[in-house]
Amino acid sequence: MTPPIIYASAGAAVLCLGLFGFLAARHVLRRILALNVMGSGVFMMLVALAARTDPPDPIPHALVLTGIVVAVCVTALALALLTRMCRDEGSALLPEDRDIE
Amino acid sequence: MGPSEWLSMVMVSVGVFFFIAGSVGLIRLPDVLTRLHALTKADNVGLGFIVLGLSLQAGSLLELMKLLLLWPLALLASSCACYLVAEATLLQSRRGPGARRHVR
Amino acid sequence: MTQESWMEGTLAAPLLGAVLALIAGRSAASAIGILTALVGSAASIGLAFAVSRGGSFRYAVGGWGAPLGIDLRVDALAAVMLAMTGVVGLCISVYAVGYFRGKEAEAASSRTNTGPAWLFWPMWLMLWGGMNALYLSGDLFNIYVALEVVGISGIGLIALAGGSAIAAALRYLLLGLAGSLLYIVGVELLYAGYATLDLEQLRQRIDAQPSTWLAAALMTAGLLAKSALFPLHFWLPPAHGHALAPVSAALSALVVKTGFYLLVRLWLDVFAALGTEHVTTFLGALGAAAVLWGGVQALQQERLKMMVAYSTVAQIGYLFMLFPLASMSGSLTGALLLAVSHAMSKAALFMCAGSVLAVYGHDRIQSLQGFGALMPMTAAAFALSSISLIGLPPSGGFAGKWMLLSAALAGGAWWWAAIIVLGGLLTAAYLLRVLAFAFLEPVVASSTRAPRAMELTSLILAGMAIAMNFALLPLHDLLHAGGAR
Amino acid sequence: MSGDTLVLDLVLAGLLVFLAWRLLTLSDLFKATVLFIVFGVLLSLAWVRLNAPDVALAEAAIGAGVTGALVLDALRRLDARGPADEAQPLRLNLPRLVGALLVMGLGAFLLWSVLSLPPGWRGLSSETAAAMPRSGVVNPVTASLLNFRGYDTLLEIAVLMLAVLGVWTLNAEPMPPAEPAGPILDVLVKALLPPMVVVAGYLLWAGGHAPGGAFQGAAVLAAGGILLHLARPFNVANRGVVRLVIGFGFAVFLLVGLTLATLGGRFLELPERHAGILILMIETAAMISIALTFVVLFVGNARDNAGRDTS
Repeated sequence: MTPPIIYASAGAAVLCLGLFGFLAARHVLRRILALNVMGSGVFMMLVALAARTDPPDPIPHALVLTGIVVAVCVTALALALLTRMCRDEGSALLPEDRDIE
Repeated sequence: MGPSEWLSMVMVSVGVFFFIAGSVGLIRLPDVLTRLHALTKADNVGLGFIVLGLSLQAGSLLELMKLLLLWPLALLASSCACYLVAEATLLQSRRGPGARRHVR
Repeated sequence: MTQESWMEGTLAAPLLGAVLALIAGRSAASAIGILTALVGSAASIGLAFAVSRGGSFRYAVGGWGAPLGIDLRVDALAAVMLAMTGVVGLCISVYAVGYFRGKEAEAASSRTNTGPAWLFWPMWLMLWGGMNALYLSGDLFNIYVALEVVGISGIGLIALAGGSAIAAALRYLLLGLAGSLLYIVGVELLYAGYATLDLEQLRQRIDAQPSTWLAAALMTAGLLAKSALFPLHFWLPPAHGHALAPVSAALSALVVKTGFYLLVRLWLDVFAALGTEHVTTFLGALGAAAVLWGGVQALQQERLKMMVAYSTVAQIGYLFMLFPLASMSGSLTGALLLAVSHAMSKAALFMCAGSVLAVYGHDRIQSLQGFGALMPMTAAAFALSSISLIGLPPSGGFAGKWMLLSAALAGGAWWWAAIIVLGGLLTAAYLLRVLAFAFLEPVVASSTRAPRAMELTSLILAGMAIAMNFALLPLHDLLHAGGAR
Repeated sequence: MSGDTLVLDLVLAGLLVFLAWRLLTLSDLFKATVLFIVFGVLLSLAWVRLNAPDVALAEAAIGAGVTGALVLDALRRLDARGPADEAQPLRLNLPRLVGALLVMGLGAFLLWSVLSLPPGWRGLSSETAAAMPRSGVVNPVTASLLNFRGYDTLLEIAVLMLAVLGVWTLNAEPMPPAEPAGPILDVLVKALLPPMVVVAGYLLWAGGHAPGGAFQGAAVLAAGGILLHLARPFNVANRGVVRLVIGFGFAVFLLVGLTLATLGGRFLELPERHAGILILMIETAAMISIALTFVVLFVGNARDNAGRDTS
């Protein structure tokens, strides 16, 4: 058990939790959180991979930095869409989820 | 270990004690205001001790100054945050219970 | 001009135009947009000629070269997609000028809840730039970033319409983001296995390990969601159907091709050594299901734009028929010809729908009786693009389907051929239904007129879709010269 | 690796998985959001443990900080309108069960492929080390971001610009500014803003040889801007100056790349002698644009205040 293995395994678990959360949740905000969690899992696996050499491989670090910035952009846009939808239609669920239950 | 390292260990341990006390308070105390009290009082004292303890081990003047800068900044931020959280709690309690709704 | 400078122009023109349009703001955005569209499409056509003369080439951005840096690769496949984007993009830009002029007059008279219309220009040019970057890229992670540029600008463009487009954009965003993350997991597994992100190096190093298969599966799932192949198509009709007309045209004609293009790159090139027969059959089967399902759904739509959007679901399915037939000669030419003529005719159809909407204020098919008499140019454009979509001769759609059909029959795969024919019949059914209404009496009157620029560009595009019939041989030559593989 | 740090790693990794699980299953979305921010902070500790200090800085500032602020702000506005919570999130039913089984299969497969990685994997570390002397900087991550893979970063800045355009599209109507907060925040702003600007400048400059860079600096600068907005609300409408600053970083980056291409090199090919100064120039322009971008992403949302839901 070395740190890269530990964090890569945790990353895989976090990724799967996020993916399941995205598939199962209905509130759009929770889906956005779930996708962010899933992204964190992906990045954990990638950085853990880079840590297998010493000094670490910098390319995955650069990729993850890019990924983090892209993720925050997408999240900001998603939240703006969500609040606008909620303002216009009074619900934070996508139309197909609203009448279930 | 020399005396300064012993002193440093003691100070850090005291700091950790205060942090633990603050965390216990956060979990055990009944409402927001008392929890805030536990967090800001105990944790700030704890952080002070830890910074003092670590500054005894600082390798250079620059490192020492960085460490000593930490405490006032954290104090400033946590006191302001404490004030804001307390104010928000007060406003919400005036608005009455059930301000947060469970609607879908 | 060298091949390299044509490529640099193709890559940089839309990006530069986008940021200039953003800085210039409302007053100059559309002028910058048109100028950029002219330069960008000229560069991409120039690039296609350069590739047909000089063959394919690689370009090391930043001068480092793979695997450390990012390599672009320009071959015939990329050149065709770039030229398609250039030509259709130019027409969409011209159409948009007329469209937003009408829109602004409308917004001035009534307070509507839509965004500032000029934001269309920076977002559209950035979308164009993102697509060009994607087609040029030879690097897995760079493709991801380009996909995000395309996705986010597409979402912003959909949101311009306001109203029910917001929920559609949100659904598209969530699904697109999940798709990108799955794609990244795949990229990561490949990097872990082969220590490179470059497509060409990956193709040489690839071997059939379980983690490679997992990577391939995850990337494919992500890209299928993005390219809206059945059964992951459900986000497409609301998103494309509710967007503003030029946006719908850009998304339906151009953006859906990006996922298809990447899957072709991956499965017919990078992963070819894995022994991919089952996968290509599976992709073809999904395509066949999309052709039938999209066609049946399109038949049942009451709104013109929704019908055209469902037609996109079906037409994407046709493109995926390429995968099981890829080993037959001529199938790639056929699928590309189909992709290009679909881009032209689908853009024209959405433009027609936009013109109809501008004149009638709605797009319910039942109440559009006799629009052919009122707007003959639009009706002609609709008819011409229908001919190409259905696949009647002479048209680009006909030539493309013919190539695919003969590839299927040559390989003895009569069931693929049957789907191609059946899908054509379905297409004919839903398009002719609208055309029948167009020429019925009595004519439903309307006092407004569509701007001439809008009607004319849709007619030009539809005409080009027909003319693509004669592009078969040049395209074939280009694919040979430029070594698509 | 000694035993005590192994325990630390195990605890940290376990906590991350636990937090991810809790934040997805808590019925109160506010608590879930707070856990999400805690998750981000712990994640940046994990990056430190994995020898990735650049990523740790970015995660703390952007992943936990900016994203957390955005989500909390969105939650506040959803709450004012009603539907913010889910009574029973992720309760298992048949489709969800099938999904869970599929995802677990994927997880097992991923775990297996992690564990079966061959030892002695080097990635691109030797290629990077060989190229470092020609990159113009000493920090290999900065070299990757702005030189080896600078083209990725150019497109990434385009994504940032597009997010601003999207937010402007969505908040098309003019909004009343938020009510100003109490005097305490004012004091905080006066005390913190100058050191924040200094820290941002330091991070930018340090990026060449130590962890840091344009994105981390921009996040600190943006945090200052958001703090200022909370104390003294202001609007960032899409006026000419704002648009110029937003587009500035991308324009400088692109024009540098194109100029180098016309001077005989390739697109974005930084000549070895001037690479350092060019990178600093690009990063400075990018930092200013990115900082304002983050502020607009937050403020563009925050203008839409509780006062509106009477309409």
